[in-house]
Amino acid sequence: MTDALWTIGAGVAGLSVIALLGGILLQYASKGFSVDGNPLVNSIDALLPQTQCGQCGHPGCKPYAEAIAGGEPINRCPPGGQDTVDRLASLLGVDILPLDADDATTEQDLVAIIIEKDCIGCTKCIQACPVDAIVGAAKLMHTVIVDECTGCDLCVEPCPVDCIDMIPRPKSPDYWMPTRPNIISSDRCGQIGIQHG
Amino acid sequence: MADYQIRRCERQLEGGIHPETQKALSTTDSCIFVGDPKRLVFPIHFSGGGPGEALVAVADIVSQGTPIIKCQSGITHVASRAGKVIDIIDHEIAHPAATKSASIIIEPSGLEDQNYLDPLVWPFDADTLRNRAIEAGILGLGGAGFPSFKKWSEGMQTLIINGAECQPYLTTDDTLMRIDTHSMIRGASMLSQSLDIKTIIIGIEDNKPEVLEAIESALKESCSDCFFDVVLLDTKYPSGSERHLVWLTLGIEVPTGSHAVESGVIVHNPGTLAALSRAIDGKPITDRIVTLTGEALAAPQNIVVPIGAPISHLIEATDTNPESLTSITIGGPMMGYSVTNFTAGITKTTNCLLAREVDIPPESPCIRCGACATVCPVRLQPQQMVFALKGGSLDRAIHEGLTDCIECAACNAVCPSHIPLAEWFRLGRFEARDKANDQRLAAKARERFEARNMRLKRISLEKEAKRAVRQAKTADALEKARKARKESA
Amino acid sequence: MAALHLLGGDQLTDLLLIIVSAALVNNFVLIQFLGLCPFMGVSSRIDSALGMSFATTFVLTLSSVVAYLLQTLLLIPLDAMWLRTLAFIVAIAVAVQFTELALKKTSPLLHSVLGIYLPLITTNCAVLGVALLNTNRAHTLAESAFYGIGAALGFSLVLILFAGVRERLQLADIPAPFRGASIALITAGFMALAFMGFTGMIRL
Amino acid sequence: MIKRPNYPPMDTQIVMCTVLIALVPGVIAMTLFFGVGVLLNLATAIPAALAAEAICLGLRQRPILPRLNDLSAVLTGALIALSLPQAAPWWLIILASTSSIMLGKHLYGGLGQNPVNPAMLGYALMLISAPVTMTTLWIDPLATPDLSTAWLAYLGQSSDAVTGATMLDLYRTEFRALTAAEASQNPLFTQAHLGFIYGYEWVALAYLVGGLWLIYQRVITWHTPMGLLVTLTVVSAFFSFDPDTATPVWIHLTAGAGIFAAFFILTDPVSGATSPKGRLWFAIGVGILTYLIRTYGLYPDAIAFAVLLMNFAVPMIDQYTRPRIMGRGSSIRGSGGQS
Repeated sequence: MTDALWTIGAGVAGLSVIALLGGILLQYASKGFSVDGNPLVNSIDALLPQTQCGQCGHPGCKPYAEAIAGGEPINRCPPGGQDTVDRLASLLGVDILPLDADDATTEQDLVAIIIEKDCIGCTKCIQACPVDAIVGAAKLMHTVIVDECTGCDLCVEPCPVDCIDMIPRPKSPDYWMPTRPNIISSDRCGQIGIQHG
Repeated sequence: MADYQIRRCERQLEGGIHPETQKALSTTDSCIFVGDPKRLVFPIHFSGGGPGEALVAVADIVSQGTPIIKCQSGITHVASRAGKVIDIIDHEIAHPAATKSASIIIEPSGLEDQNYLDPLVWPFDADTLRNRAIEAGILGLGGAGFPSFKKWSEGMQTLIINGAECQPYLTTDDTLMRIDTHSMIRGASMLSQSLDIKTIIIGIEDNKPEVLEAIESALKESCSDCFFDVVLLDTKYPSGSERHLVWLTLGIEVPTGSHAVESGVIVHNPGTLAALSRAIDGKPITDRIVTLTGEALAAPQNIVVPIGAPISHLIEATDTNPESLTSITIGGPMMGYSVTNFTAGITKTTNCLLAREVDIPPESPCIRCGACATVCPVRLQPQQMVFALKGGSLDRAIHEGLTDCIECAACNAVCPSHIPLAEWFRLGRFEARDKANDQRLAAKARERFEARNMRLKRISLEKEAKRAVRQAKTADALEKARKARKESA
Repeated sequence: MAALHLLGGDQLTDLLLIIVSAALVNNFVLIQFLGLCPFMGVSSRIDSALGMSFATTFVLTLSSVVAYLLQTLLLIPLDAMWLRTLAFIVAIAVAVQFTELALKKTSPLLHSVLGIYLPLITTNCAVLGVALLNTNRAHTLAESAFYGIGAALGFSLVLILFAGVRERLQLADIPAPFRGASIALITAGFMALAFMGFTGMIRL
Repeated sequence: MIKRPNYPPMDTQIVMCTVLIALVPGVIAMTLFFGVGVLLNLATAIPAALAAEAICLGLRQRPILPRLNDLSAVLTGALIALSLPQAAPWWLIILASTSSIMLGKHLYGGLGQNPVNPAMLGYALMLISAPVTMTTLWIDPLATPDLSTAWLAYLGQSSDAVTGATMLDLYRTEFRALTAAEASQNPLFTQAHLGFIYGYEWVALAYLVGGLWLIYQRVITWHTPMGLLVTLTVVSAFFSFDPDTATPVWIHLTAGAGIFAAFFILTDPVSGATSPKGRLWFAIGVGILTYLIRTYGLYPDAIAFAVLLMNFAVPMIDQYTRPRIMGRGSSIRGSGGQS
């Protein structure tokens, strides 16, 4: 009987000692290693397309980066496309999720253009633009600086006269891309958009 | 007599290949002028020097030398013959993009109607020369078409004349250096003197003894103040690549991502310097030497043709029926591209039309034999890069050094699996360029977004402060009013 | 390994042999099949594999020493060896928690990359396995530490090599049904096959 | 005078064909010393490899003929046939050959995609699965079997009179207890063969000739064979200060698969390192591991395991042995991350 008590006592005591020591150590460690802010946010932000479109439900890319760092799903960025999801998954070491978007057309690179003859100069689009890419003053015609436009289409909704269109981003007249060399038959066909052949 | 020396290059090209040169095919002692074609085609955006705009309208009458296209870089292209602008339409172009592009079509009238610039009189400064190069449309005539004046910055030490012409079949520079030696030397001397360059290096491969002779005799007659260093290179492809020529002749490795100019070296094609010499006399580039070669042509040779002449016109000049050919390679067998529509006009960068039947065996999988790495003159690992590109990872290919590739296609020539490595790398480099551009735009957008947020925050704070002041004032006034009311009561 | 005896004292030789044995001959992952979860989970990128290696090495060495100390200083005097497993798990958990805190401070990216696998080191059977094997084999303090280091080196070696292979496999034209985890498991099997070449090298 | 090619031959098929031709002297020497079993091995393994290749290609709906024509499967079959014991039964050869092609090669996507050497994978699989068959059925060069004995062995009824362990195995087991002088009394040493001590050396010499011809033809570079042979020599010489217990350097080089592997196995470009420096490191690694496993391990010849182990290290070797790119200060290291 005493043996059993002794054993139990020893066990309780032993574990208590271990727990106490461990607790003290971790208490000091958590103080010594406390972190301010989350540097991870910048790494995530660097992978986002910076359209600032708000389709993820956050007002801009940086806030979404903060949300991802806080554990939000990585597939909420339609302009970035599946590619961005893959990169985020790779960076964060999480599973790749399918893109959470309505249609596939979101990946197209668009810019806003103001039909200048219809513009009434209400400045509503200027206030909506997250990157200050629309210039103009009240009662005067507005114009989109194409190079700065991210194609977020946040300016389309506020326009009272529907004079803003989204068009494919204009390319330099001497832009060209070499054709893809033929690839011998491969199981990667789907992956790179080449037909079996 | 100019001060000069002739020496053999002491350095050996690492990598590289010895393809069968086939230069004898088109080598001739003289260079014939062919008759004017029925029409001339000038692509507005693809003539070299960046996207441009037309300076003429349909039905305008132009003289030989009238500016017709002004490019973004400033370079002006002129009409190579007098005639009438008959159309400005989308036309086939001689370009690897293989698309149609807006072009000016001129119908030559056959008149000797010239509209040249005033000759420059020595001494002139570098700026005068730069303006002249812009007006005369001087581009790198070797194939890249880089606006020459952009290389002429201050503080350059050496001018290298790139007469290596290492690509098989090509004899354009060979011909030019033999028949137009004096212009080339004069252009180089003028350029060097206006930029205060003391040394001019002429790099030629040792398979051009006639050129060496011509240069030596021209140098003996020349009265240039510059020192000419004629360097004989081993015949090996690609010794004529700009960075390799700089290394072979000077021992300078041009750092990744920069140009020879940033290392104090200007490299020019002999044709460019000869054209510069004529531009100083007032004549803009209207013609160029083109090598017409290949086993499929009846009479391979070098000819002088007006810029804009259709490819079919050149083929006819070699007694060959254009319809007997299915495609023609522009720019030599290694780095050239194939064109199937012969109505496209030649541009200033068209140095060679090559017609030959090549039977490329079907591609088989890469076995990582490393033959490509052995011949790669920049010591890349092409087998790894193509593995990454085919596997869909541009990032990995860039990490392996994709952007350092000079697209010399030596790897293509030795690949036992017949993989078009250089095509993959070209595509990859273009994609890398687009990606870098996207990243630049994204960075800019991020900056503007953050700036806007800061501004909005500041404005709202200011408003807040103002409101607080206003509220305090109102409260004050109310208090006073209340007090006043009390007192009055 | 007669040659090794010439290189140093017997004591040192034994310690070296322990390392080689734990790292190669009886590799924890490929021969004893311990710690497979992080081996499959964190091997898709070399940099995260490197991070995991460092973290595991640290935890393994620390926990095998702590486990030894717990055993000799606490469990044996208290005659509570039956508490061994429980006590070791607590000790390992503390070591892991400590590593996690330290890592979060020093390399937040790595901390996030290792993600769930970092706390999982707690339940990494290799860690507990080392601690338990140490007591089973009645290792001394130095032997325990070296056994831990050897196990960690072996784990790191195969993890990093495997990550390199997997990075290459991501680009390879693998038949669709075998992509991803299946080819990784098959390759791990072949790797274990290759490590069987070390069989019988050291009999400890 | 044979024209020396400027570059490697211009076709995968020609590369493979050249390697096959280079194997011929070795095959002849082996047939002379080890009997027609060698030819039976080849005659079984090569068709089996081709059949496996065709089946895999068919299952993956790929063009079959072009891939069979490139002779890569023939080469894999030949290499595995020459690695197996000469008195191996037919089922072993077929298993080894098909598993090489199917598991070693097509599981990873076929030619050019496999991370490990298919022939060595097949060999190692057989060694683990059928250790007795794989270690005892080697022909004793002093008792070269005739056709009927070889045929019986092929059918699975090998005769103890002609088979036994290899020279390397003898050194690991029987000779360990003997002094060097006692070991040299073994009939293998006393009964000289055409001036050489025993048959293995003739075979090694024949492979050496074939291998040197491959270097001359620029199908392989000198780095790999040199790396392996020099490492093996240096390491075994360093540890042979006690001749009574150590296996002599000469035996290490010639008795096992040393020369054969140096020129024909390690030089497999697909699974080996890809830069010259990387090839050197790869071969040095194989050399060291071979010595360690031969000396301290359980298996008599360690080349297969050493090659497989180093195959797994190849991606890392590749990443740290890139040549310095022209115009860059230092060579690129690491993999550059994912995706």
